[in-house]
Amino acid sequence: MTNRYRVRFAKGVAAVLAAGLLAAACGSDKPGTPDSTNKPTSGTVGEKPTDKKPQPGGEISYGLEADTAGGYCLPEAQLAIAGIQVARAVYDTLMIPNADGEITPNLAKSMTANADNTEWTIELREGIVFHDGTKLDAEIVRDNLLAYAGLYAARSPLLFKFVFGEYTKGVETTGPLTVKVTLNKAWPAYPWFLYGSGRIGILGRAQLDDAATCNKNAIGTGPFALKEAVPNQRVVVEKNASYWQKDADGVQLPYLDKITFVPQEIEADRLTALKADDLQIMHTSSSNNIDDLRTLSKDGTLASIESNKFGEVSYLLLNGTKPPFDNIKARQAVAYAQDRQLGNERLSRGIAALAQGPYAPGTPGFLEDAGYPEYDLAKAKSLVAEYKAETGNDIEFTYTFSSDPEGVRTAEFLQTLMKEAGITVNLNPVGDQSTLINLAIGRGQQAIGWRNHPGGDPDTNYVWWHCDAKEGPCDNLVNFGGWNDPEINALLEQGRASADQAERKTIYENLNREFAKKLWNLWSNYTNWSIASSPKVHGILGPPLPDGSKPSDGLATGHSLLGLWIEQ
Amino acid sequence: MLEVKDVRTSFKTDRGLVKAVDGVSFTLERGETLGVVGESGCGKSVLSKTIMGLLPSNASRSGSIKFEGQEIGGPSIKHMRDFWGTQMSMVFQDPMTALNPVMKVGKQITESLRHHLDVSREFANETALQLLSSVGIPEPERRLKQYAFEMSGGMRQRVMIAIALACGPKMLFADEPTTALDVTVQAQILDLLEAQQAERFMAMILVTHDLGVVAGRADNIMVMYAGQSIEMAPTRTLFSQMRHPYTEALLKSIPKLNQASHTRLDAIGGRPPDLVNPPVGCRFAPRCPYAQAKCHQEAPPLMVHDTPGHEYACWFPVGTPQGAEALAKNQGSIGTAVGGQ
Amino acid sequence: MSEVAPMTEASPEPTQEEEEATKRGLGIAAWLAIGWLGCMVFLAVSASFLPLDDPINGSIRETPGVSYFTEGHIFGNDLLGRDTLARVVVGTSTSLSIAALSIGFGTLIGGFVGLVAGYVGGRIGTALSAMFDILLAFPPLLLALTLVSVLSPVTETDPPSRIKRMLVVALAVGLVSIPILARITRANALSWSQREFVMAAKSQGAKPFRIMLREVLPNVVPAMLSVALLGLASVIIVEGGLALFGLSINPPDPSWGNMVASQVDDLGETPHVWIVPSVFIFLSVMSLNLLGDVVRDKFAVREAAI
Amino acid sequence: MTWLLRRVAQLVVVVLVVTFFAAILTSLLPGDPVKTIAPFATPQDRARISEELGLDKNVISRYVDWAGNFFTGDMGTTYAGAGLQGDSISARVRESLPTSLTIVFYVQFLTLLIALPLGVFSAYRQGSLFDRGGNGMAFALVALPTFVLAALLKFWLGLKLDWFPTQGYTKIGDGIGNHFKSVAMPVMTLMVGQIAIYSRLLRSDMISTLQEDYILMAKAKGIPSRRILWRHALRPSSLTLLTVAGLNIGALVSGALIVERIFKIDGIGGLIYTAVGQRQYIAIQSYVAVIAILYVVINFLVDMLYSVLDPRIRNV
Repeated sequence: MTNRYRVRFAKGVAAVLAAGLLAAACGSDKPGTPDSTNKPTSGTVGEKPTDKKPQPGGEISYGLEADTAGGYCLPEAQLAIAGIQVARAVYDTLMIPNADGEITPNLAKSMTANADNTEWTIELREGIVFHDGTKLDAEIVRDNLLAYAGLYAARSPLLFKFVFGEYTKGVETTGPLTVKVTLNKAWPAYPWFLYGSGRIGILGRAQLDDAATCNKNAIGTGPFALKEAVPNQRVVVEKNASYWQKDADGVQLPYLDKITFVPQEIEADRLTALKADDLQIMHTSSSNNIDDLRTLSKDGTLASIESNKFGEVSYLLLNGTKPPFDNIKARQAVAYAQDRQLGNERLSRGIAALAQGPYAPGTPGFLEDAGYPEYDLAKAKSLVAEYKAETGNDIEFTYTFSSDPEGVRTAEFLQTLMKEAGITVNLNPVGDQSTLINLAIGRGQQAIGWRNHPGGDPDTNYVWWHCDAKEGPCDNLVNFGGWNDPEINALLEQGRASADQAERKTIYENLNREFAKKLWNLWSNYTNWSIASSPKVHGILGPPLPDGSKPSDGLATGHSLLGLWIEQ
Repeated sequence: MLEVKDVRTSFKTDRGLVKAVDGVSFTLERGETLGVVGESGCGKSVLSKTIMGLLPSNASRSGSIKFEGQEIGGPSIKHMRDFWGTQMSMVFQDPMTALNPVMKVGKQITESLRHHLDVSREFANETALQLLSSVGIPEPERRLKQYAFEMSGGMRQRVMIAIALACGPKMLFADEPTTALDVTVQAQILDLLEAQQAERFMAMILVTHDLGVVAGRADNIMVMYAGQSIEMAPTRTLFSQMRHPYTEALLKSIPKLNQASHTRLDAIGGRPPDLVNPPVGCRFAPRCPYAQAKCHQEAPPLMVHDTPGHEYACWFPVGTPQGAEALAKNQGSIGTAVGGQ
Repeated sequence: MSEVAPMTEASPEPTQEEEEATKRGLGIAAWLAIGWLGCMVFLAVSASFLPLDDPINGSIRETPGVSYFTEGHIFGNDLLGRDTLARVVVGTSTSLSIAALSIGFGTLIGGFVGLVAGYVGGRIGTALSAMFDILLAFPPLLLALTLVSVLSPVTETDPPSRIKRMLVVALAVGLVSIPILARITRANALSWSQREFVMAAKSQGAKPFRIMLREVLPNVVPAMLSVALLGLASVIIVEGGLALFGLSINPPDPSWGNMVASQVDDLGETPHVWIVPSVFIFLSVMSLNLLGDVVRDKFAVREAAI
Repeated sequence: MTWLLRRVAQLVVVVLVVTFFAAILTSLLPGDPVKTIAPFATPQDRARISEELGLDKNVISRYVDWAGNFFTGDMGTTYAGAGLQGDSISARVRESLPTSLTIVFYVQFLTLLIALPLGVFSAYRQGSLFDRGGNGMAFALVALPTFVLAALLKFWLGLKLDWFPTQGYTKIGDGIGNHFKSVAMPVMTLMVGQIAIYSRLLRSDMISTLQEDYILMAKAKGIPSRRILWRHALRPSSLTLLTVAGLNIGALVSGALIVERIFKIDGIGGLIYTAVGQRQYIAIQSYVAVIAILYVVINFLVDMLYSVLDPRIRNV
């Protein structure tokens, strides 16, 4: 589809029931899975170390899963993973996560808080220039941060206003390279938000102040500069020769001269293009592709790395404000009727990792077992009966999903499974993502296939679930389920306010368990991401971060393009 | 010059073999005109196409056709192609359909000149001009650049004659050349053909369903019925002593000039026989007012009778005592004799 | 070189025998086509009575995705364990219904308007044919796309029923076919309206409507039929195309297009699931085209009328 | 001159009616376009966007605004979000239309190149093995769904044999070799069915032409078969083909969506599809107008060609 109008937070793909750690343990030997060693993964696998020295120069074509409509004016842009990957070429963020799940300074030299985490001082690196030659200084960073908070006149951010607006009291410069952010409340995880899944890039002045063409006139400090963007066709970026980072040997980064990003929505076709060397690198989260890639990378035809670390979770997003899902019995019935293992075998070639909660491996709060209901048809049936006794109605709901083949299969599978438990599902396919998202925003749905919550710090999910209203339906526009759960609200607030990592871990584990009890969302699986490439391409995860730590090996928010190089 | 002996032409169709021409023989000398007469479907047009070698692929032909002593119409189309236009050519029935509607008439004349005689464009144009004026077309220069649809019917037929004459053929087939024309111009065209034939000393076969057309113009007339020649005689003889009942019927039914073309000959009851399974005996017998039992059993041979050059195939010829007797007998009891098919 | 009619002379009318002969000789291919389409219509009509597996709710617990000629699944089953045969048979009824409805609709409207435009002629005729031209200038894809979206909007709680959705798709596609059918009918009606027998009927004072229906229409029918057959063929293909964009009938109901579309993301995964309906599409389209051709040949329909 | 004026008037009328129809149709599209454009906008933002897009006005005045801009040469921009300027519509058309037209041109040109001799020869040898085989093949090819063919080509020629790139379009200016390689598979996919249709159309018209007396007449003049076929028979037989080819251009330009999508080509069909999905009203109008203009112009050219091919039409 050419009209994927993606929002930045979710690819609303309905990979809801596709999952299964246990499935693979039971051995999946269905046709199409040639190799029974293709087990589901947890964490990151497949990066092959190379002893070759990086060769600067050359260009590659990078296959993306979607086009980004609306361009790259980051405060307002609607970026999914494909857009984020491009944004990471053009912009740098102030902070960046490392492989240990810590947030480290990037454009910032350091970021420090006062004792109660309400004042943050950001010290910037010296000598960094934007693509247009202007300097990165405290003033432009201040204006960027104000813009993201919705406090800068030239920009009108939409979603980020929810994230920052309420907390940001003021941003001021305290030196040529020093910015001080004052918050209304304590916010220990604030540095994570200055990474924002790679979306909080720092824009140059000319772009930031440009009211009309901010989306086209991309100016960042990133390793590549935007040369050309043709909707649905390609985004071409070229090496920023005066980039501020060098590798360990003192060679100027990035290595590549040019990257052409090519959106190819059809998963199988993207892999075909890679095999034909029409692309040299691509990302994918399709189980079929990943399964094929495991085989292909084993025999050396292609290289691939794969990860669900810090990943997103796919789930069934229920509307908790209206029947049947305002009743916990209905939510439980559906949860128990979901044979997730079977779904994994049938729809994901048995390679997906079943989710227990919203937090993917690597994220604090992640639990191997959060108490999420296991498949139990008898229990599901009795819950259906209880619901009927209580309300006089059978459980019936409409499931809305995007009408791509994968979405359709998942929906049909859900329908069949629910029928076994006596639950009626009406299928409502929608042609494009925007309709899906609009439904969710208006809370018009009963159930939607959804994918969200890429990891890093668990506090980043506050915006999706927290309600300010003490009772009644949630007043938070982007809590699409509309539920207002005091326990969850309280845990979110505690988690945000706490600076003690051990304490936070406990809080978020509790939150995880709370979700498994309340079943506001019915978790499916952690999203596997794979970066597949020609064997000639190396350096996918990138060089060490500026502070010397290893770069993050999560792929859900893209990867660094700094270290990418191709044998010539 | 043209010697046709026992020519048979048949077409393979879904229904079986259609014997369109079934054993026709005649000779024709240079400067002579042979009129071939018969009603629609009798095989007269096929005969001329057979001689020309213009049969479709589902047709087969036997017998001998000699042109200037040489056997023609062999298997090679290339061989015939050299004959067409230069040795023999044809004037078709309907000048509207036989002229290419999207090609200028000049081009249609010069094309065969250039192909056969390998002359220069200028010379071909010059010749075309002369041809057009010789067939009586005024303002030939303007006409050369016109299309067929821009001309009147008579004019078109003149153009076609010019095309046929372009390469100086020794023999001309005129296949119902006036049927599609207004009555007023029919005579003009026939006169033109006659004049050209005389001037160029060509042999001409004039095919028509109208005995009146050939009356004053042909040297000999051949009457065809159901693929066979049933009576042939010098024109004068035929009109004065016709012997075949069919010829008689034809003459009686000469279309009045105000009749539309292709009107069935009302005077002859019934339909022409099916050429896939022609009746045994005389083919005209089922429609013949003279027919007797013998006619339905035994086919009369085509033989010279009475005067030299007059041959006909009939057991009870018109104008003979046998004929008169047979007719009288039939008029008494029509039903019994007409048993056929 | 050119084939001349079997009769030797340019006889003014074919004899009765000849006409019968022309009608008789359909040829093996045409009979095969009629046979295939007959089977399809039979399947479509009797889909709900045939002893087939459940086409919607498969046996997800049994081995899914098995290939052809497996016990109990002659055409295999899909990833959800649904029997391909059952789905393709029910899909036949859906796809053929959509095709028949849309072309029926197109023929009815296009045929009527074309007939009027061709028979009445004059200003009305010109105005009407200008209208077809304008409709033809409208991108058909956009028309179908928008119509399906407009007539079958996404509502949260009440997805359209199978029948409604089928009607919507048929209407959208049918609308696209109107100008084409109208043009052909008009051109044929125009030429028949100038024949002697119509003039004769006119001169005898018959009412225009009556002449149109009794004199002109019967002669235009072969042309319409021929085009309608070709139209059916193209609707079957168009339905497949719409399905690729999620615009055919809603899942889980099968149609040929839906079945193909369901595997289009990975053709190698369970190839029988898309190959079987593709073969059905292929053979049906071929048969319809062939018959359309036969009708055209038999009735000597003027193709230049398009 | 009046004739030309009439043509231009006709063009204007067709474009106006078609785009007005498009305006009404798109205004019926369900869903709030503002929500589609800016899902998280506040009510004030919404009101502003609505005003900028003219959504607060009725269809007619919105249409009048658009038409005024369009006919003064301003196609406007797509809508990118709150206050942001989207892509220039005319730039998108400039990018996509030549691509579509180039491909359609190749398809039509090559199709005719193959279909003409095929049609002529199978009519000439009507009933022969060649004719019957070709006819059967034609039926098979027409019935082959595009996506199946595209997928097969992509797999064999793109991946296995690696002759052509599996996706993307290279402009002719960016390397002729790469250009032809990039269009090879899309063009082949679109051609296959067309060849069958065209050659069969030509064949049947040619067969009836070959039964004409003037063909026999040309033969009787001793003109060689080849010349008869190409010079005498082809021209009067090609009118139907021409009509269909003309109509087809319009359909191909906007309708090659599946092929565009599979081979990742930025054509006008994809533009329209995207614009409908994103509720880009102004863009839809302009694209429809462009296609309508194209359609009218092509049909005008076809009419001109008619009179070149058939002198009888010239005088009517």
